[in-house]
Amino acid sequence: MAEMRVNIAGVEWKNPVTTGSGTFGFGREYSDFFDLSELGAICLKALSVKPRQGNPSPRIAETPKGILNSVGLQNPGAEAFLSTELPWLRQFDTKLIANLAGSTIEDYVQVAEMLGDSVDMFELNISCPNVKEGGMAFGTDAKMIENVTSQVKQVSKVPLIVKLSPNVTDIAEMARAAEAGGADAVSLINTLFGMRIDVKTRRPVLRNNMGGLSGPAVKPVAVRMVYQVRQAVKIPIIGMGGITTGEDAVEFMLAGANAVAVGTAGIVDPYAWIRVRNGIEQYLNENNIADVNEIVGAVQMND
Amino acid sequence: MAEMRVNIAGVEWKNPVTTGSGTFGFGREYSDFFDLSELGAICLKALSVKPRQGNPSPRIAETPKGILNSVGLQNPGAEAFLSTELPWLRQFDTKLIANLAGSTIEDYVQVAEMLGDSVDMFELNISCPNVKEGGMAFGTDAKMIENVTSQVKQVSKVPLIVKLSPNVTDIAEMARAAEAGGADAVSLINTLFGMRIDVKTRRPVLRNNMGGLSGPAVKPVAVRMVYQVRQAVKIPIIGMGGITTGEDAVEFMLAGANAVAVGTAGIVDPYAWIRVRNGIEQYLNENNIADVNEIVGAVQMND
Amino acid sequence: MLCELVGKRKLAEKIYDFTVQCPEMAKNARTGQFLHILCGGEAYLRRPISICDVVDKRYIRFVFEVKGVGTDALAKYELGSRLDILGPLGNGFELHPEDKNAVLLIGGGIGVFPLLFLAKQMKGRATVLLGFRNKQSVIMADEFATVSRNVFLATDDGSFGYHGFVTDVLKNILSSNPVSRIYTCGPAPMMKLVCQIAGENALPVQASLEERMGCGIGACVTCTCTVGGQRKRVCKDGPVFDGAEVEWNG
Amino acid sequence: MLCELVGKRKLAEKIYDFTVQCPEMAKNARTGQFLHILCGGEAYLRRPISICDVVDKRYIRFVFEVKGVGTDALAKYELGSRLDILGPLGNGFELHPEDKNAVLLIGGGIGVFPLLFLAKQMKGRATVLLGFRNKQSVIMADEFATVSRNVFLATDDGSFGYHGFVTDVLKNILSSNPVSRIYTCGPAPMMKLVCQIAGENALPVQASLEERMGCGIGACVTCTCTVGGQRKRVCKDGPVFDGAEVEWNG
Ligand SMILES: Cc1cc2nc3c(=O)[nH]c(=O)nc-3n(C[C@H](O)[C@H](O)[C@H](O)COP(=O)(O)OP(=O)(O)OC[C@H]3O[C@@H](n4cnc5c(N)ncnc54)[C@H](O)[C@@H]3O)c2cc1C
Ligand SMILES: Cc1cc2nc3c(=O)[nH]c(=O)nc-3n(C[C@H](O)[C@H](O)[C@H](O)COP(=O)(O)OP(=O)(O)OC[C@H]3O[C@@H](n4cnc5c(N)ncnc54)[C@H](O)[C@@H]3O)c2cc1C
Ligand SMILES: Cc1cc2nc3c(=O)[nH]c(=O)nc-3n(C[C@H](O)[C@H](O)[C@H](O)COP(=O)(O)O)c2cc1C
Ligand SMILES: Cc1cc2nc3c(=O)[nH]c(=O)nc-3n(C[C@H](O)[C@H](O)[C@H](O)COP(=O)(O)O)c2cc1C
Ligand code: FES
Ligand code: FES
Repeated sequence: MAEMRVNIAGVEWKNPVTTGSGTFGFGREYSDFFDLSELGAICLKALSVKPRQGNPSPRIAETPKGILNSVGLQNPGAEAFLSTELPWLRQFDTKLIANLAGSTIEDYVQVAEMLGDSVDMFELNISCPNVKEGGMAFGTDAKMIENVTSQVKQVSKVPLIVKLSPNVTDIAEMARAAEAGGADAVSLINTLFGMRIDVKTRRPVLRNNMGGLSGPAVKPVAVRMVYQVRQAVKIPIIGMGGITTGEDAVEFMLAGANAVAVGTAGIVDPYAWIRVRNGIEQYLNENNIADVNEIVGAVQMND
Repeated sequence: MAEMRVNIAGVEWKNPVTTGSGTFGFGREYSDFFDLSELGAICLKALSVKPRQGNPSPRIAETPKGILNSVGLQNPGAEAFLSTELPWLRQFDTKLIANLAGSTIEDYVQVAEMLGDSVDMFELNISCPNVKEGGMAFGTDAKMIENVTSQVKQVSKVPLIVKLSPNVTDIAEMARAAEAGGADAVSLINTLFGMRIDVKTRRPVLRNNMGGLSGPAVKPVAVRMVYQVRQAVKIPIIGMGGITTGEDAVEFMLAGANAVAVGTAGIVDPYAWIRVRNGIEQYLNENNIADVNEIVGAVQMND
Repeated sequence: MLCELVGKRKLAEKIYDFTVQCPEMAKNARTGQFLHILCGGEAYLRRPISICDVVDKRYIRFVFEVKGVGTDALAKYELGSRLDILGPLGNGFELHPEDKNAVLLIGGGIGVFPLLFLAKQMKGRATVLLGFRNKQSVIMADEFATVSRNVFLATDDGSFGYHGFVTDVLKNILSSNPVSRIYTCGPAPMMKLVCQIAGENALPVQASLEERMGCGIGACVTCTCTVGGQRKRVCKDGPVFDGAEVEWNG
Repeated sequence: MLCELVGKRKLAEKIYDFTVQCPEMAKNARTGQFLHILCGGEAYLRRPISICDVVDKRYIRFVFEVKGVGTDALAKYELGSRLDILGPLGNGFELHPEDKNAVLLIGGGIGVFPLLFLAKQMKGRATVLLGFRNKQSVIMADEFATVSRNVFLATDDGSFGYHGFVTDVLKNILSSNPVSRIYTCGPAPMMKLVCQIAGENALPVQASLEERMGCGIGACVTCTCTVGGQRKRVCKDGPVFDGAEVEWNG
């Protein structure tokens, strides 16, 4: 049996598989399908200082091998999370990652302070395309990334992951800015900004007009970005974007990801997370690889 | 019967359907499948001053509902085109668009001069991700776009379309730069930069490591960008990226495209161009729309 | 869960009636709940389809209209195929055996199908009002007749039954009969009107909502509607909600 | 073109033998050409598969190994299905009826299949050398035997026929027999060696190349190989090239 443990910025995960924030809620629903302790970590739904209602429906549209969503960070707020969700989550033997949302730097700082060390890691969500303020605007400007990262880092009691937006010209620059700001790790990709129009009604399918594209369709872009970020920074990378099988996950790890997240695939198949974890293990065993960390960044580029 | 004619920067096309440059060669192969005069325009394979060999194989990789290519602008050069391909192409009653490739501004200017007014329109390809110099580097910087556009415009004897790269933070800014440089139209999107790794060999599938993603997978990103560009500039837009059916084409036109190009779908189905043209016509007839120009930009945004 | 397709009938143009073998799900199924079906073909997401009936405690029946790529692919499955289905999902209709007066089930279009299971559970107490486009699209009326007290049909063009909307029939009934409760499923404009009429008559009403869905189990929060000022998940908190609280434009 | 699947056999683990009805294509098919098949399932692009035989001038037979998503989906088609196929495509093998001495057909793995049609066209003149992994993977040897002068088999593990590579058999033959020409299809390393040996013996050699393809008809220029210092399209300029000119690492 291959060693599946990975160390992400000092936090040991029992395997490299986590959930894409926002696709797994706070885990309750999926706990009917499998034991959440099987996951390396659970990345929770975005949390903001105050509860948020998100955008009106429809909030989801199907695209070729992908989906657009415009949920817009609906969540019960950090306080309700601490009182209602966290105690329940703590029964599982897995790491918890809180995804931090905000409209201003102060928001991010405040939610980080509210959560303190109640979870194992923070993921700074500066890449959501579905909110008017904050969100993607922060994540597409290197100076902003460095600034918000360093301010949140100052108050963070747990390792800080910065989640990068793919809607940029130069992803490596954004990763370097996060590293410079003190990020302990980066995760990528968040969703690509997209739109779908219903030709019958002549209106965008999403009530919010535009939304974030995820799922298998985006995988080649995500793998490319993970590779580019691996060349640019030293901190660990959590790779995601369309991962559906163990082989997809291996592809991301070969490109340079130290761990992977599965999101949209789980929306289609609630067992996707477990299948991916098992698939990685199977790949390692079939290829006589003793430790999953051996494949991280092990892609051999053609000259 | 609905009116299908469109006017793109003063050039009248008999219908709004053209070919994605590089997916249709110089038309010879597809002329075995249908009469090329059925197309509004034919956008030809990239042409450079000198012949180019392109990149080594494999140059194509399949991805979920898409493909990556790394052809790298293989072409016989402008001279051979003029002597060998153009006379043959002139037998068809359709407009011809030459796609101009280069590594330096001088290259672009020179190829435009060589072609003179031998074709009906030029498309300036400053967005190819598959060449080391020129290509995408030009297309991701607004100042460069404006500069190369204005210099090529000065020598252009025919209307100049500038083809935009989607690998940018702000597509509207790029379109405005093209317009400022004197572009008569813009076309978008070129391919998204991506990568696929073979987990068995641990090498990128493409011999050139990375390549351009096209096909249905990219459609939501392309539609979003066409909409954004429509809000930013006044010049006509040729929309493309994953168009496979008439309804897809209508989606792009509703978003703001005055005409559409089909590329990858034709690689899978040689009749795709004709199916798209017929599909647009069917949509117009079924919806009692007298003129295809009525749907251009006619999307009703949700408030 | 993989469920064998053991029954397949075409009821009308584009309307299919499927029966799948799934003892586990059938055992737990309640009226108003739905299945989330992987259709294949060009459809990437699952498609929600209501439970139309449970047969012999082992089979679930569902009826659907071919609308787009998903239902089109679904309609192509052959007997003996195994469908990947999640379910039963959601909160169904609440039965009120204590109701003394008439209980109205009001369905329109594809909203008719889930009401059959409900009518059956009502053991003959249901008065059913069904609206269709025209005579050709009238389906399952006989089945409803055998399990209900009364069936009223309306068609938009008057080619069968009452000429007009099912909501007109509703008003007629309310004007002359004591009614305890209303259940409704169908197009949003119809349900909105039904709920409004129910409100005017101070009658409790349960409405089964539709929204585009992702996971179907409550995790992705994409399928929300606004109920009582709160964003609720149609898949998990519904699809059946208190009709008085639904904000139809939210 | 839609072609009905009229014959389907499993020849070995993961190897399928399909026959499709397509009089038009069959009439024009030449040895060494290929079909470009829309496989469905998760496969977006078509898949190139060589013509293995033409039967009764109306049917085309092709044999393929299940490798990935495309061939996997292809193998699932049932008799009577209609496959979307482009073809016949490419330039095939050139026949040289004037050849006086032995003509060698050298195949390995899936490269064996297209050689059957070639052997048949040679009307008994062909000497066939086939390489397989092991005894279990030996297929179609009997069929080749009935249409060829001679069949030599080699397996990598010696479990059947000659123990070793088909190129060793080739060397043996060349050392004791006059040979006019060589045709080869199989894994690139094998073909490279065959072409090298042919070169050393000043023999003409035709090699059928494989490359990842898009359109299959010459337009997208994604399937190139380097032949005589030029980038050539495998689909249109090939797949058969003069083996002396192929740059195996280009
Ligand atoms: C709880 C629930 C129960 C349902 N029960 C039935 C039933 O018993 N019989 C029946 O025929 N239909 C039912 N529907 C509607 C059915 O789910 C849609 O008609 C179907 O999803 C359309 O998919 P498509 O691929 O054929 O169409 P497409 O238009 O190709 O679908 C594209 C996307 O839109 C979504 N979508 C399209 N229309 C609807 C809709 N009206 N509601 C929700 N999502 C939609 C699809 O899920 C998909 O994501 C139900 C819907 C819900 C929410
Ligand atoms: C001219 C020609 C003739 C062929 N004839 C036969 C034949 O008669 N019988 C047979 O079994 N196979 C044949 N092949 C190989 C066959 O095309 C591949 O095995 C098949 O495409 C693999 O597809 P997949 O989806 O199963 O595998 P995947 O690995 O999932 O394919 C992924 C992608 O890689 C491409 N690909 C993978 N392997 C190859 C390969 N070796 N050559 C070219 N493209 C590849 C596929 O086309 C696809 O784009 C031929 C190939 C060529 C080029
Ligand atoms: C419905 C939905 C909701 C999401 N919500 C969030 C969120 O709240 N915070 C966040 O950082 N990313 C969010 N994402 C992005 C995912 O976490 C992930 O980055 C992206 O979907 C790519 O991975 P995938 O293709 O595996 O889904 C969301 C994605 C989806 C589909
Ligand atoms: C094989 C291939 C070659 C291409 N070559 C060129 C090219 O030479 N010049 C260019 O401007 N775009 C080129 N493109 C991009 C297409 O013209 C088009 O912008 C893109 O593929 C998106 O459209 P599609 O999804 O319909 O293919 C190429 C695309 C493909 C798939
Ligand atoms: S569909 Fe995911 S929460 Fe309802
Ligand atoms: S596959 Fe398109 S040119 Fe060969």
